[in-house]
Amino acid sequence: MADILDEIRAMDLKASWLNDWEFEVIVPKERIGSVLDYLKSRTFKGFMGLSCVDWIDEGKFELVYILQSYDLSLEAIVKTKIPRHRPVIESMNAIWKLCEVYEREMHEFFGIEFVGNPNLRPFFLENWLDTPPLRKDFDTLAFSEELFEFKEDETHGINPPERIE
Amino acid sequence: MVIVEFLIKLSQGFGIGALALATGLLFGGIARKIMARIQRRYGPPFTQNFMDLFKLLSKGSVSHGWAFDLGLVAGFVPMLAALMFLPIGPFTLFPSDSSLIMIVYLMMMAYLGMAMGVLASGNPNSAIGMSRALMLMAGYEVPFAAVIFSIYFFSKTGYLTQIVAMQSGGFMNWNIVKMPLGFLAVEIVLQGMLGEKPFDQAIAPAEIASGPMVELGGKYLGFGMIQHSVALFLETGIIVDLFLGGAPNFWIFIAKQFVLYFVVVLVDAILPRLRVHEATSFFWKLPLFLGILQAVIVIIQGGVLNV
Amino acid sequence: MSSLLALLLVPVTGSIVAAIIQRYRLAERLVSFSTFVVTLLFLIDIRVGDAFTWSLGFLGKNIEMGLQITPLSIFMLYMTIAFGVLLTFFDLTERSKMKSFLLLLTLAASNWIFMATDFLSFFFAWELMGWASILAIFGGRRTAESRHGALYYAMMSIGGSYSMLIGIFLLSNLTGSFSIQQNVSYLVSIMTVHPWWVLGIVSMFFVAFMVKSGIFPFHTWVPYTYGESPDGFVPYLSSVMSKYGIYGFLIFLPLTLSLRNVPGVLGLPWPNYTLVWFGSITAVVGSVLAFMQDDVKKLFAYSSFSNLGFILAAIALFTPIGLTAGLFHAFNHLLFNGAIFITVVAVISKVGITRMSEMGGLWQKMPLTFLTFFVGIASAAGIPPFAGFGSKWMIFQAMISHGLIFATVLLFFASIASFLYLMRAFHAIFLGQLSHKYDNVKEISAIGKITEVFLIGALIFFGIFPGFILDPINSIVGSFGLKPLPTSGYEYINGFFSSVNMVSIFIVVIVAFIFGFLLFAVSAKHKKVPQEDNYTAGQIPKDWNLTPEMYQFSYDFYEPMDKEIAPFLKIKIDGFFKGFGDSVEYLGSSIKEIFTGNVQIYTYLAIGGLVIFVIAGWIVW
Amino acid sequence: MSEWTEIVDYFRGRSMWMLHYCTGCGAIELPPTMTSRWDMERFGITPMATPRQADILLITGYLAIKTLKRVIYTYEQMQPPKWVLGFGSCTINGGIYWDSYNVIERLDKYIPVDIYIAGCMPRPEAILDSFVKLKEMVQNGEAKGYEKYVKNYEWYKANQDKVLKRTKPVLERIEKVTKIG
Repeated sequence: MADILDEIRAMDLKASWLNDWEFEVIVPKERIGSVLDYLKSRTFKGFMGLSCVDWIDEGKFELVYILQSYDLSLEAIVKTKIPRHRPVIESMNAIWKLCEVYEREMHEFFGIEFVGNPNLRPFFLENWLDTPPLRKDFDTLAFSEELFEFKEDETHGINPPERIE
Repeated sequence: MVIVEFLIKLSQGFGIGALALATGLLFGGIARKIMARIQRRYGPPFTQNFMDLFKLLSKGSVSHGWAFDLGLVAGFVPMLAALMFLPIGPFTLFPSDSSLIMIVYLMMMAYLGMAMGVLASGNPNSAIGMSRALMLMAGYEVPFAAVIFSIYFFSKTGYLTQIVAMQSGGFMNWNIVKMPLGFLAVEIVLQGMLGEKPFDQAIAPAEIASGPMVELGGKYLGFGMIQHSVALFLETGIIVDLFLGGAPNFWIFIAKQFVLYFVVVLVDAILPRLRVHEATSFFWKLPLFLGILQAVIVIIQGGVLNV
Repeated sequence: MSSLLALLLVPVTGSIVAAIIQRYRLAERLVSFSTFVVTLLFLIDIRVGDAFTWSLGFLGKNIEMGLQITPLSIFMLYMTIAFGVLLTFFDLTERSKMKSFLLLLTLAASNWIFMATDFLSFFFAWELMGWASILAIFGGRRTAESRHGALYYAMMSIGGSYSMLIGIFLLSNLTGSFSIQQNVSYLVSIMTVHPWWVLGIVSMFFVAFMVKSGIFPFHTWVPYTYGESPDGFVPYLSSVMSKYGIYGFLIFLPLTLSLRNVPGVLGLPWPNYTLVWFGSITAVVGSVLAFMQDDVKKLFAYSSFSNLGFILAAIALFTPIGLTAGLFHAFNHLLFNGAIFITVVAVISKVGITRMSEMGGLWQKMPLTFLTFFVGIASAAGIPPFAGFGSKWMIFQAMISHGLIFATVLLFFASIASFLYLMRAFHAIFLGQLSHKYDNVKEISAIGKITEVFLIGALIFFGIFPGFILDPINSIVGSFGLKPLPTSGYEYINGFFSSVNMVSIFIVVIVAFIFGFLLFAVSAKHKKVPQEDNYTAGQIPKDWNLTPEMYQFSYDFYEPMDKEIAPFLKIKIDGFFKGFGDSVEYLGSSIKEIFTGNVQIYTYLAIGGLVIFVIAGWIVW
Repeated sequence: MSEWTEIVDYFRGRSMWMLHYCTGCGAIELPPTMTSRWDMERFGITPMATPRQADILLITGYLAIKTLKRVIYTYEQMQPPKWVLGFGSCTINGGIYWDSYNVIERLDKYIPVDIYIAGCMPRPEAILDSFVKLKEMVQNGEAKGYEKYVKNYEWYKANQDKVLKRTKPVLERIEKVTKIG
């Protein structure tokens, strides 16, 4: 179990245990494909998901690939950061076909461009023209007030809930 | 004279139709109440089905064209027409025409009309529902035919009035005593004819959005409800005439019908739905076996008719 | 007397004229129509008992040949010619490659069949009819397939003809005569002495009749041939020509009257019982195979021989009610099958395909055709008050009166299954969603409309007044030495167990419909919506890229039933005939090796053949 | 004629068939309402399968823009007389999704709502109470939401189009992002 981490470290990558069943690997953007390929060959065959974190102060998006090894009962969390102003990364759908769907979602909600993904059509949102909604600089309250015309005085005696900060 | 006679028959026919419809609706309401009590609910009032029908006829609806309208009118009208030939208690509107097979085929016209209407709506759910209903029909009509034919052979007549007359004179003369297996087969068949569980594949609400009725609303659904209520009266009425010796008056007739329907409701309350091919093959197994067995017994008893 | 000959000569003349002008389609069709009309006019003159004889010298023998009119033959003649008039009228605007002169030749042959008093002319006419219809099939929509269908039909027909030919020569060897009447009465006389001989000879004939009517197990050619024959010809093929076999059966079925007192099954002689089962199985096989079909012509081909099964089962009983029911159903089948096939042909000519799963919603475009089809299938399903109810109702009564419960239940199942496939065809062709590719489809021409209105009228008229058909049928029943059913007016059908008054049923249905429409009118208003405005579980059709084709469920309509009847479908009778054909081919190729091209061998063969012929001649004559 | 209307309204109130549009968590309150504990069938209210058959449209919970489109389509497929019940705070003011970019705030801007049931979640008693209230309103001829929809169709349509048919961004773009598509 420990040797997988050693092997990764030997590849000149930062890797550390989060707890006794999962570890994280931090990978530069350029090497993400080869690392995921390598992990897949090392029994991490299950692609659990792809998510994104908006580090707005750093100006970066962090893409998080979650992999699972059924043989070792381990979970690998592979993280990579891409610049926020030009979010482009290669698509992983050659490794896992399933990535196509997750990348479609990330594209829709964060505006990340996945090079090589053939299908980046809108997934959940219909007719969306604004900033991708899950970016931190997107003001959902302002959007809501503007589009749905939500006014606190237009409640017909029903008080809206206190604003949850 | 002919006109007076015609008018008398017409008013009697309206009376029979209204009575049958009312009885069918009342049975439906009672069935809902029974079902509610089995499920430990209070349940709707007995008259709920009347209110539902009234509301449906007064509610707006959509039509998909004249074939849709014509089909749905043709869906309940032949049922009412078939009703005119059924001996209800001592009363028969056309005593010389109460041929059983004719009534069965008139009922088929109602199914044909209903099918035409709902299929003209162009919804695949109704097509699926219709295909299921027809497949189920291929299942239950076969044992039903076996029983009808054994009664024909046994009674040596095809008139319902005469079949009823042959059973007069007490319980021991009823066909239920003489042909218990046939009665059992028909009671199972009744479950399928009325589309109650476990044979309610055609109108599975959560699966195919109530099947044939998917595009029906307002008066069209009301027509469907009339068809179902009259069919309920007609089918139970046929079985009462065939097996339970008819009745000396209307109220006993209804009581006998209700006994038959009560069994159906109880079975409906406790069984889940079968898959359609399972239901069809079920009818080809147990009820058909019972029906054929009954037929064989009747033929061995009755010997060969002299032609 | 001359009008009997005219029944043969008029169609032949018409056929020659039509053959000469076959280049001009409309003129050809007009000739064909007028020939049928003229034949019908000649037929009106003809009465039962008319006869005409001549003799033919052959090999030094004088063979009596003749034409005679019996009640049965006049019934069949009217059915054939009257339907032919209707069909050729409809065909005036029909565009398939059908050759009218072949149809007229078929008519001449069929007239001869029904009038023939001797087996030689019967056989000749039978062959003429067979070959003319085979050639007519060649003009199908798809050339290669129609050729295949015609060849299949030809193979089966030839098999049947050989069988019949052997039967004819065996019989004439025994009696020294070709006369049908003499031969049949001879068979009756030896019936009790050598029943197996009689059975053997008669079954030789029955094979030919079963092939022509498509009775199980000789039904396999029917769907191929009907499916590929020209659109204008297929109604005639299925409505009229399939009845010729029934005529053949009725020549020999009186034989069984002498067996009535011999113990059989349930009061029926063994041969009748067996034929009833052949009929019932045909009805079931046809119905069940029909509802798996996607090709509309094939579906109704199955339907057609399924109904022939009903007819055979009824006439095979050879009781008054059985015979009446069978002939009545033959007539009703002519009408409703004609209505169905004519509308199907009309639809095919408009949409250009025969696969039902690609049609749908055509009721909006072809309302009259839709109504005709509706009345046709209602009749086929045996729904009162349309024609078709009475005969099915009588068939069931005839069957039950003999306690044939199993066969009756099978027949009833076939009847229900017919309801299934009729609904499937009805839905797939006319109901459901209308595809945009049929936006330009129009109702058929005025001639087609007239035909359709006439058919609707006929189906309703003969449904309400069955007496008009039951009267001639009763005289046929009487001519066979059976006691006809009692008649009590044109509107009554008297069955064995009960009788029905069709007019009262009709009035009740009409009054009920008036009430229904009144209720429809006084109820709340409805709103007309287009077919796109449909329940889609909240999904918006345009966003969903929903097309009418996607929202039409008609392919594999009875898929769940496949599981139940799959074992039934595994029996391949088709395969048996294919295997038989293969072995015949093998035999043929081994015989071919004799013909090496050496002249001497041909000479020997010729001499040998002559010797065999002469010896055979001594034995026969 | 008015007596006839009263009779019709009386029976309409006694027989209301319901189509429940369950997008949100509110659907969980319906099974107890339907079944033996509270038994709504005793008021003549039965769940139905399609909008064609239904009188009541019960909207249980929040509506995203995508589902709002379906709800409007479903509502328009229903035939008059028809009534809408807004169930839970989400239909009133967005509930806990009040500042969400994709959940509408007030349902009655888009389709006429006859009765709102407040609460998150409303209990089955509240649902039954609303049914009884609706019944009274129908029998008194007060519940005329469907007529209001026809009368003010332009206003409703404008509100719907504002949400459903956006042609330009709602907010100013803060930074240029890769174009979607």
